[in-house]
Amino acid sequence: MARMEQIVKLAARYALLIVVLLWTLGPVVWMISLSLKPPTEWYSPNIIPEKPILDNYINLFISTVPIGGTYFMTSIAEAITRPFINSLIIASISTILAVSIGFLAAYGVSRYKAGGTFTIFFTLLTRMIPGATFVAPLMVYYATLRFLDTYQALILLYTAVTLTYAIWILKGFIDEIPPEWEEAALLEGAHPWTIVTQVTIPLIKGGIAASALFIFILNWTEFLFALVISVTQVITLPVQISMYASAVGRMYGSQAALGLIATIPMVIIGYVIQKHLITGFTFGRVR
Amino acid sequence: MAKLVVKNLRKVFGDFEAVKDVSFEVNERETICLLGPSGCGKTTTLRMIAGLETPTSGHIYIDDVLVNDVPPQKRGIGLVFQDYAVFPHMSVFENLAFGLKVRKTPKQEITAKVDEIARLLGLGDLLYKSVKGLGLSEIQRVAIGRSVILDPKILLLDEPLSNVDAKVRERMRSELKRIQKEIDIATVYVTHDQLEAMTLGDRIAVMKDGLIEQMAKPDEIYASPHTLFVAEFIGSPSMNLFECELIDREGRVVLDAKDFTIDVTDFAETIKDTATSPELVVGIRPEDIPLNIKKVSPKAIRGEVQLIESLGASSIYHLKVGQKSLLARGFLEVKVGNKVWIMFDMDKLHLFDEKTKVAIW
Amino acid sequence: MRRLKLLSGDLGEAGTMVKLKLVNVSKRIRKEQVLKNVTFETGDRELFVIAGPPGAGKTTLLKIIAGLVPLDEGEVYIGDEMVNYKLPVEREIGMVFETPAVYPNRTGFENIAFPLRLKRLSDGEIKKQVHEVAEVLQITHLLDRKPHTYSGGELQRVTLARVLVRSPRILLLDEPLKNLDAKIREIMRVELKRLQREFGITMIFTTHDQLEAVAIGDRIAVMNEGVIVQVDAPEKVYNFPKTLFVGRFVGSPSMNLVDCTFREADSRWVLEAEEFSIDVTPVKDRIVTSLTGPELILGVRPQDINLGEKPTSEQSIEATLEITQSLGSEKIAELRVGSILLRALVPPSFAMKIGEKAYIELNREKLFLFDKKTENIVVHGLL
Amino acid sequence: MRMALRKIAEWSRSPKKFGRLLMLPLNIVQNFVLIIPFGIMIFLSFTTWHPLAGVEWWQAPISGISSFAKAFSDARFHWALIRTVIFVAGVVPIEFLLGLGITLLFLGEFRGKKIFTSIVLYPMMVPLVVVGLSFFLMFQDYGPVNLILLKMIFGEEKMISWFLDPTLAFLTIMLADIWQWTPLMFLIIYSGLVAVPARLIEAAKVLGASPMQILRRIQLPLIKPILTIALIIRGLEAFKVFDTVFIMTGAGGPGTATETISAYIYKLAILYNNLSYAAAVSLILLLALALVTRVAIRPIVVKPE
Repeated sequence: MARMEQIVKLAARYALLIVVLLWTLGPVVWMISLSLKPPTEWYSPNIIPEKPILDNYINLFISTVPIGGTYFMTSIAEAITRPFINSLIIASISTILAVSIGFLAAYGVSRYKAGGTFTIFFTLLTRMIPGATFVAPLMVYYATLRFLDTYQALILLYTAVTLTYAIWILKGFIDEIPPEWEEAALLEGAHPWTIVTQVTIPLIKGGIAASALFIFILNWTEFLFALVISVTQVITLPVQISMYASAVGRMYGSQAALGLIATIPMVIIGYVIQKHLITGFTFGRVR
Repeated sequence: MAKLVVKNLRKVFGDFEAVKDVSFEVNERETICLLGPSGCGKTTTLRMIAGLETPTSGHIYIDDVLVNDVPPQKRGIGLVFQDYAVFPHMSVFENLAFGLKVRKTPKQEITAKVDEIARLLGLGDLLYKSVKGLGLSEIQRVAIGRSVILDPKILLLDEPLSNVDAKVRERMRSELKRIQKEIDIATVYVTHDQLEAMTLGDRIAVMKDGLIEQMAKPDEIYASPHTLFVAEFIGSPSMNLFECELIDREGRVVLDAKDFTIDVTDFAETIKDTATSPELVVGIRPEDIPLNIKKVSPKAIRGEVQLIESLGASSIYHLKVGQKSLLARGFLEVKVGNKVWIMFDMDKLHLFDEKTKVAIW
Repeated sequence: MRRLKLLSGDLGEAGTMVKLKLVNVSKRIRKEQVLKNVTFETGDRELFVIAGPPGAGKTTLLKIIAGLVPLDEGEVYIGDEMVNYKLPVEREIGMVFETPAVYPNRTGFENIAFPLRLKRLSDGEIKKQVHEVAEVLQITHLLDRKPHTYSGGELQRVTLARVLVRSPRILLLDEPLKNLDAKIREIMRVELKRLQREFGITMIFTTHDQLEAVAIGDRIAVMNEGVIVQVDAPEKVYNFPKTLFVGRFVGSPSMNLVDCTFREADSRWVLEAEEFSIDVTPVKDRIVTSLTGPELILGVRPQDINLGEKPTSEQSIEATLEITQSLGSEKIAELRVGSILLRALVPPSFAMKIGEKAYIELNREKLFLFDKKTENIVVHGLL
Repeated sequence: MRMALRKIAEWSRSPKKFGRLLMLPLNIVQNFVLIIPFGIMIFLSFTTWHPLAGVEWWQAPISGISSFAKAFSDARFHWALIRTVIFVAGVVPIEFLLGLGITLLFLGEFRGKKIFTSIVLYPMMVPLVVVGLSFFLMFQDYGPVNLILLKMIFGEEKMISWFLDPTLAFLTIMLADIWQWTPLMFLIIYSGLVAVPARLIEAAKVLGASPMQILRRIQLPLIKPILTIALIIRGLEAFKVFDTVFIMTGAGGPGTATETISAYIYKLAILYNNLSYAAAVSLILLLALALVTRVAIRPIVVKPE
């Protein structure tokens, strides 16, 4: 009797799990399916392509080839290579900057109670408010500085915006180091800076890596600012995707292929730092 | 028949044998202390009795019923955790009432029972306070009350005083003893502090490496430890232990500890009968070493005071006898560096077989 | 000999006196007065214990001495020199924290070598000094291992080695034994005292455990709520507590305290407690001189209560035996006299049954009287 | 150079000064990248400047509060605001409940738990634009939702043009958000529950509580602070919604049916070049959110126990 009940329970659990699974993977499966289909199959409900092709992927790398063959030519700007490299450069440099500056500030806040309430409130605020509210003044400001459509524009902006995450995630890690470990070194004659490099950083290497990867994800996927600031020279991957999506005509295959390519690195990084994801998304307040 | 019977209990975690073979009984109204250093298997044993771990083999009977397959909540046990595990988001009342509430007991009955328990434990005035603001001693009472309110057949306590500092511990130990008298049910008490075990237990089971080394009344365990480990573990400061050799010398039988010898001719027969080899360990408690400034007997041995730990009423003297360090407890007007004379009284001496680690005298 | 060499090698001024003096040190942290006019002076090469319950301000006091926390008022002297404005490192103080300052990502060797590396000593010199100190502390076998493999006692030794390798003038230890098992604690406290003697160093040691304090301290400062209540040798603190707090804090089991009134009855002067009274006519004058009111507290150590099955004198007090606890070498008997609960220390041979009547004889020579209002001592001994 | 470094090293030995030094880079970046634009925002909002006006922006004449007055009577702005609030109010509770449901499914041990967990977390790691793109593809006229799902339910080839219907278009955007962020809720609730000390759960078990009772009476109340924070943060985050709107409905279509506040400000600034008005609207929004943040900040800054 009890056994029967257990089997029913187990079956129910797996049935529900499968529903969750379908819901989660549905959109991805369809993207994969589309990306492998020739245009003739784009309107078919089949998930497995009849004649799978890789053209959708290959076309992404050819700038002038009309996508979709017989279909209507669109205003697709260039091959994916440039945006990919742009994204890589911008995301990497701003990640390094944000983590370095953020670490120093986090250390200051954690150990020296530095940076008063305004700094803390302000960093929180930059995280809370919609980026859109900064679009208008930023346009004006960057235009004046002749920064529009440059690397430094996005790098500076991303650094400033993700600093908040860096500070709060890293502060969590620093707070876990007993202050006595640093005080001991202070008594032994170490300069505060020596303590930072010799004691603190080696102890939270893992935390620094995790926060860097998390911030890299944020930078890699940022869309709004990139859309506003990059015009032709520093188009990032998300902007490229939006161009495909809003292109006139139907290019489902290439759209899907592009989406998948942009996703893969994120998913890999995401699983690497899986246990730190909550810390990142909730501000280091929930672990 | 006994309230709780544990028979040949064994527990293996992976390739670690936490509990090897433990058997004991707890009688009605009796408190048993499981005593041992961390890692000896005492907590695992307790958790198996509670039903939180499944024994690898062996049997547990409560009121003569085999409970191996009975889930914890149906075993009729009350469990008090190391740091009490009171529910921090509830008031004292809610904590006490929790067990009754989840059993869907009628409201009036809950109130009546909680009131009774609260009165018994002196928690009456605190009923509607959050447990967060309470002192440790009150939290301890809440944790006990929460279990006792369900009328358990056996109360299990897992190192309840281990995280408390010395002065408070002394007070809470007394209080526990008082509560124990008040509620009067069979109890298994786990601790690593020999003093706690001595004061609270009706009987003590000293555990080491998953086995019970000795189980007896506190006085008995103190006066005649069965093994070397028990001798060393019980008592503070620890018993002095020296390796020595049983040899015949000029017609006398003596224990030769290199730096001094003890004449045991009169008891030689008994010792020789039980010892497996002449390699022995001689033990003597610090308070059983009489100290003298003068040589009062030809048998007296000379030592030098190296360190004095004053404990208020008495002191611990760290003596150097030849190459050996030795502790004596008593009261004597001496200073570090002074010479003193000590004696060994055969009645107070303990002898252990070095190989088997078992007491032979 | 070897140990002394290790010392004199580095500590150039080993010959000079190293005393620590605090004058009126006060400190507030967030509106709370953590330290109030702390004043004391240690002897040269003394093991000075600061004992007090958790929250008494011991850790803050040590950190102020070390220079890790700035003080609000007062002066800190090392030798004759005022060090208020000196950086921690310039004070040449070593400190062992409650949380051992041993880095989990470095081996024992690297941990001990850390302060030497800061001094930019040569590798050979570092190796020599680390091994020397490791030998003294018997931790040579731990040098190549990482801290997570150490037991509590081993961790403590490595921490000590790291501090001692710098040959500090003064060593501060903040509850170093708190997190150790009872048995290891006993061994370590003796070890610490031995090290202090052998290194000839001024050592300041904090603890919440009075037993630890009296066991190893040359002198003890008893501290409560940011105030040093009494500074004395262990026997003095035990035998002549200056306040109720010290009386209660020192000694195990704790002193029994009984509320009583001092008054005249039938031309005799008596201390009247709820269920009994004590004739104190002979010492009346001593009591009167230092009194603020008739309300007193009588303090009796459990060691100073003798029990008999029959009354031995008119002064015997009738009591009921409630509980006995065995400590091995002795027993604690809890006795009830009316609503008063008294604890007595009796020999292990004590065989009275629970519920029986017992007759208490107080050792008058060892009684204490405290003023209830000021909590100061009035009289030691009522003979 | 060496001398200068040494000087700085000496100077910074004092804790206060060293602390200030640590904050310096942060302050520079914040001032340069955020504070200055913030000042520009305030300035612009009091002008009526247009990029083609022929004067530089800093020479623009101050025109008082006309932009703010306009915002108070701008129905499109009000609707964008209301729409965004509806979006938040719809999406966050659903994500919470679904997250809780999935958590219940994952309590206890079962075969393949690790793999299932990893798969469930997948949507969080997908870039927002790609989420928009994939939902855009799913809800095409000949997309799988029409061709597979609805066919299964209605048994006929019912063709719904999702992005042409104002309500349905809005729903698809909400769905995308729910798809992406339910896993985060699950992760937070699940880790919260797992972090509840085992001894508390064991204690409740020994006292006779069933797993459901333990969840309801012990675990959930204990993680309440964590849940509060999660809800606040998710709410503020959902309020920003832009990427999916931009990709799926071209930043607000059909008409302005899916125009969120972010999309509206974006259009004002970039498409309509109405920078002064955009700045004014931004400022109003910013002040409102700063107020909310001040209130919401408390449980976040005070670390939960």
